[in-house]
Amino acid sequence: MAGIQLHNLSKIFKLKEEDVVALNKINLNIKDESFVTIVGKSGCGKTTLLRILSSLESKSEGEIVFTQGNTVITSPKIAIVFQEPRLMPWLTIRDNMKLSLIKIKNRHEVNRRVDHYLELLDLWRFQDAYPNQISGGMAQRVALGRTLCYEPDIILMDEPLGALDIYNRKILQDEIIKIFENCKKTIVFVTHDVDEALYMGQQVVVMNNGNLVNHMRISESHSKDMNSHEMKALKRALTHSIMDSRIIRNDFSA
Amino acid sequence: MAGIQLHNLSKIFKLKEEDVVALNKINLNIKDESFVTIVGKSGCGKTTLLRILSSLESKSEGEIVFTQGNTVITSPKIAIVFQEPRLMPWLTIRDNMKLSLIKIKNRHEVNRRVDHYLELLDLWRFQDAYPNQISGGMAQRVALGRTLCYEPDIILMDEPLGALDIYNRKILQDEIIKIFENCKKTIVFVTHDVDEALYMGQQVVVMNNGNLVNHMRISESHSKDMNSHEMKALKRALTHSIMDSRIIRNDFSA
Amino acid sequence: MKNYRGVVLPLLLILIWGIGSQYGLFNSFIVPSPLRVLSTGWNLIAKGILLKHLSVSLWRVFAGFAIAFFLAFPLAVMVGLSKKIHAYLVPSLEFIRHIPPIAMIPLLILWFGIGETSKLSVIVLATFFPIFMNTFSGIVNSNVDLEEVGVNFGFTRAEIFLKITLPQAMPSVFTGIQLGLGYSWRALMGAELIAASSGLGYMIIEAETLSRIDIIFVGVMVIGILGYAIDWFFFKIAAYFFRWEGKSNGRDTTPQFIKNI
Amino acid sequence: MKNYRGVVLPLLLILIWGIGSQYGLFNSFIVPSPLRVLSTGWNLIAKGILLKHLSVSLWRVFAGFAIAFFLAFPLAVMVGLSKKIHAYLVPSLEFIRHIPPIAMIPLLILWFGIGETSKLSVIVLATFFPIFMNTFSGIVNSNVDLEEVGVNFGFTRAEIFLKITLPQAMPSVFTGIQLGLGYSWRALMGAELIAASSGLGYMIIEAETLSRIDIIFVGVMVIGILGYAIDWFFFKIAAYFFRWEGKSNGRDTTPQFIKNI
Amino acid sequence: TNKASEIEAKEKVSISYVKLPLNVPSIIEKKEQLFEKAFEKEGIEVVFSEITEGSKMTEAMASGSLEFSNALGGTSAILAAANGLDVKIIGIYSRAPEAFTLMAKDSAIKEIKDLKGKKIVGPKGTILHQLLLSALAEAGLSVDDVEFINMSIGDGLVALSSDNADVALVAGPAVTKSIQSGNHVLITGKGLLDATIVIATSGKMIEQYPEIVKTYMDVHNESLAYMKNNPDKTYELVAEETGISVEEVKSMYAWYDFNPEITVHDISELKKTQAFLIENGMLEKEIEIESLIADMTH
Ligand SMILES: Nc1ncnc2c1ncn2[C@@H]1O[C@H](COP(=O)(O)OP(=O)(O)OP(=O)(O)O)[C@@H](O)[C@H]1O
Ligand SMILES: Nc1ncnc2c1ncn2[C@@H]1O[C@H](COP(=O)(O)OP(=O)(O)OP(=O)(O)O)[C@@H](O)[C@H]1O
Ligand SMILES: [Mg+2]
Ligand SMILES: [Mg+2]
Repeated sequence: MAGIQLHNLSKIFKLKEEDVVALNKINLNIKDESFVTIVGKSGCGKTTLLRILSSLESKSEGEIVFTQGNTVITSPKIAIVFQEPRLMPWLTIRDNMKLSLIKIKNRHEVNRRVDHYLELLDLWRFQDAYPNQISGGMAQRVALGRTLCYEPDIILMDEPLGALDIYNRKILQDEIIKIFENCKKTIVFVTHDVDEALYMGQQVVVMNNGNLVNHMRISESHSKDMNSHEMKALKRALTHSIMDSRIIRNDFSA
Repeated sequence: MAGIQLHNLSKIFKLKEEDVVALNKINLNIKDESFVTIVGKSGCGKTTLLRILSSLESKSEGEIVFTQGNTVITSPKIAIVFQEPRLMPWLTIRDNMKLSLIKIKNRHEVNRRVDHYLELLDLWRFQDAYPNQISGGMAQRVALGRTLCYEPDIILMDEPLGALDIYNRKILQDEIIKIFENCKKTIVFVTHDVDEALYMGQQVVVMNNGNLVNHMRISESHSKDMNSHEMKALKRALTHSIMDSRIIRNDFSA
Repeated sequence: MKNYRGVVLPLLLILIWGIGSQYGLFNSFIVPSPLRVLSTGWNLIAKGILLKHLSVSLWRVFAGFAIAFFLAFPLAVMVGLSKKIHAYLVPSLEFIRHIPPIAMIPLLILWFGIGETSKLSVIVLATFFPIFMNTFSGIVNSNVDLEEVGVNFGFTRAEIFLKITLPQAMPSVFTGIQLGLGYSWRALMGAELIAASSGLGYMIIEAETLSRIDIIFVGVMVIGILGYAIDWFFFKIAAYFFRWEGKSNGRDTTPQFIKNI
Repeated sequence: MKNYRGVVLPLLLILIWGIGSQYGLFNSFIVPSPLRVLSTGWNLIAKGILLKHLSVSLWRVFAGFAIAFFLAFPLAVMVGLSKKIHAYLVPSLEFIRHIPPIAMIPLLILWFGIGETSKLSVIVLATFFPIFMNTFSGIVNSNVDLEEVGVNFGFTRAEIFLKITLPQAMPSVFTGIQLGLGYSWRALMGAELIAASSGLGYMIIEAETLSRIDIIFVGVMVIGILGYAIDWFFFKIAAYFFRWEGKSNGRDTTPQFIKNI
Repeated sequence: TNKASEIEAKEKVSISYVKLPLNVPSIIEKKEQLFEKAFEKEGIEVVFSEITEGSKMTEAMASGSLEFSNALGGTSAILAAANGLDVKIIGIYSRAPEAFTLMAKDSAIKEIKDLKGKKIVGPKGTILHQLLLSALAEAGLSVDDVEFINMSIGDGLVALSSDNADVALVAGPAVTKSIQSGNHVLITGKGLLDATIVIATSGKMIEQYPEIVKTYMDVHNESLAYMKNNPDKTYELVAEETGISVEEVKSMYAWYDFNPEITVHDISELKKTQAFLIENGMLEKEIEIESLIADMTH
């Protein structure tokens, strides 16, 4: 329910005396109700981009504009699924999920949402466990559930399924797509899995070294046949684009 | 340089009043100088198994025997790459890598190893950075480097490449294989990536719900053609085995 | 079951004390025999003197501690969350932190008279800083990564503090409370130097001028045991409210500060 | 640059004090005017009296603090690392923790005579517990996940402690040291109640019997300022040795306890 | 044990040093190093310990870290002896009834009778306390007619000045300070009690080291002679040591009788003190005052 426009967005970190350019004058237009996946080598600036979008990090330069339809809005309901689980060790899994619903006073509504996601994420049995009693993949699911419970308009996901096996991954991929389609969200999804990037995204953005180097439009619809020739060709191109990224383009705002 | 035999190994956690069976009477024989990969759904007991092997967790039942050639040894040089990076936030990347070399008094040797892995893991530029100044994938590489520096005889790896992009992942897969081949290590490698499991392992073990459900012998050699029909068949079988795991077998000690 | 361990050392000391007294190894003017102390104690109890002093002091300790806590804790929160308030207040607090409360007695009498207020203020001065500094330290050392989760979900500053920062600061806060409670008891002597006519501190001070070291022993024992007992109860109650469940991984998730009492 | 903030409050108080004295709002017997205090202070400096008292007290504070630290720190480490030692020792320590050191003076005189030892022991008693409890709390609340890394690489218990546990406990240890230093100063009065003939505490006690409240003011100011200054220096030095570099992410990795001084 | 330790030579004697309220002999002894000079010949080191509280002096004696209590309050000596300390009075240090006073701020309080229902502050169980009770008794009042609150002299004066108390028990140099700040003296100890301060040591010292005790008393006498012969120098030294002005020293000096001899009157004063302690529940069992006396002044 909200679009994002980036104009010349830059982020420079200081490391001792040196500058680390995490984002280099990025231009990107993420349309309302679109699903964008971001891929790129480790350290290329993906997390930094998401952190700036969710105001956890300040930008060094450039501009971010959120839009709703044709009007500019200042603070969309935006939330991130962090790269690390970041669960509160003193809260049970259930209470960790509830945490994002602090503003909702209606007890029934809170329980409805939490129950729904506990079920969906196959965490029902562990709802009373504490974070150090669950496995890495389970923790990642809790973190995902926590943000989905919150029902933001823009969801930023930083490798949300990275620690999951193919079985769970498949289920949750489809679940996220379902949420996207039914609830009209804008989703920015970071992943290292090329198949996942193609399967999930309507568009795939490739980053390298703080720059946007490629932008592929896949398909508006999510009923893709990953074994089609077309998808295989896209996969080869995307893989190539990640591995070797000489062509530097930063402007995909069109 | 050491083999591992598991006899009826069990681990039961208590969760409130309930028992959680993380490992259920597991029998497995990991031969000296072999490369075993473990796959399985999230929460099936992979991490628990590695933690028990490295004595970080007590077992509830059963026996673990380490062997060297034909003799039983009590404490092989064994180390784990944790599922989380677990870096010391007060140490630089370099000092974090050095941490595992505390016993080595020879300064040159320490620096040689650390330099080697900093280079290899593409962390050279960030050696003086602190853990909260690097990206998730970089942190994972530091954690990997720290254990490789230590040069244990048995290396247990818990999704060591899970947060890496395909480019870095490929490089490090081959590097780990090189280390395995040149240094005669025994490696137990947990991953969620089916291709990786087949590419890396001489054998692949599938776990489900605390049980060993499948055991595939791939090939002694690591020069595999992932596009061969054979490998594709193996991949289908493995995927099937992970997704649907009705046939329960726990004895792969032969 | 393993509680016997805690009494080994005290019993040993009492044994040495008893034997030493029996064989006249100690000067009985300064170290009265355990029996003498016991009979003095019994006497003070029987006459109701001990109970009177004790109840007065107990009240002072609680009131003083409570005031100190309700000053120190919110102040530490403010100072911990706002650099500005920190800059204005902390230098002055640092100054006060080093001043012996006993040296302040003339001023305290001037400001608060010779009634309860000035006595309580001595206790407050002694109790304030452990609570303040530990709370402060707990707050500023909390994990920023977890606080970001709160920011992410649109928490207000108060919500972040209550739901994320404070739970992390609790071990530190509890250490502060424990230290503070201890110093409340310790400050009794100083407090009851000001115009007291009852209280354990007064009893000890009077006993000293009267060279009744047996009474001092009784007073010291009572303070030690009572202080210990209150500390223990306090943490039982705290443990009840703060119990984190689940123990395994060889790792017990009950907060360590509760586990170790 | 922003340091002016710290002096706003003290200057305000001095202003009120000055104006109040000027217009006779305070009883001048109890609150001498700032000028009077200044001239008394100058006099004490000129005659070398202040310096004498100060150097004696400074020595006592440092010696007492050092002894307390070298007792409390290792003990806290032992108790923090071994449940057994914890079980044996802590109940006795808890008992002692609540006892006013001033009540112990007769016993201290018996054990240590009336020389420096008994004075230092009063300071040690006052200083021990903040260091002990904060170090203990820092150790038991350290992150087990990180300690497992040490176990993983075959560290000895000592190595795990030194390389992994202690660095995490440092913020807590520093809070303990800060509190301890403060209580060392505060204990001066109690310490110099025992047969002292010099020292700031003695100076204040003597001034009280002579009803020289101006001298008490001077003493209090000197203790406050000196205490503050030493605390400050100590933490500058600590910050130098413990600086973690790199600031960004809006997150500064210098330990908070150092950043906030 | 007696035999063995008799052979053991003393290497060090520790003497308490109390300069206030106005302990001129002690000040002279210290300033002129009279003890050091005398004991040097016997190869004994002299250590001064500044202990002002009587109870701490007796504790220090019990612990063996103090040999001579120079200027010990009569009350402290009796209390310590009654509680089992081996203490002997070897001379009188001073009598100064006029140095002990009751002071008031409100000029409406003129005599003891006006104290009825008033708030009185001062140190309990001391000569001052005794003075208050004697004064009350003489005026036909009892303790219950006033509100007595225990606090030190210094704090008491602060309480008086800040109108938190009506009357304060004051002694020593604080008296002049108090007068300067507008308070007035209601009554002094004159005619009520002597305020006897004694010189004490342990029975063991007298028994095992009679020469040391003798040397000690010789020095004390020497100091008294010095005071008599050099009055101006004496005032000057005292003023210098205490920070009190020479004029004040002179006027206060007149209050003191430093004759060391233990007279019959002194003994009856000590008995009066003991009676006071017992009457007010501060002492349980009576001792024979004469058994405390070991007059070494001759
Ligand atoms: N300390 C604990 N207390 C209770 N249960 C635990 C504890 N540690 C692990 N478990 C349970 O044991 C099971 C196995 O966990 P483990 O971490 O081994 O899974 P895993 O195979 O590594 O999963 P993942 O792929 O998600 O990392 C899980 O159900 C988990 O909840
Ligand atoms: N606080 C910081 N201080 C200094 N440099 C930083 C900081 N945070 C990030 N960086 C640097 O910015 C660059 C981009 O980091 P970022 O976390 O955005 O990478 P990423 O694309 O998310 O990588 P990964 O896939 O490994 O998670 C990296 O080189 C990193 O070292
Ligand atoms: Mg990242
Ligand atoms: Mg795992």
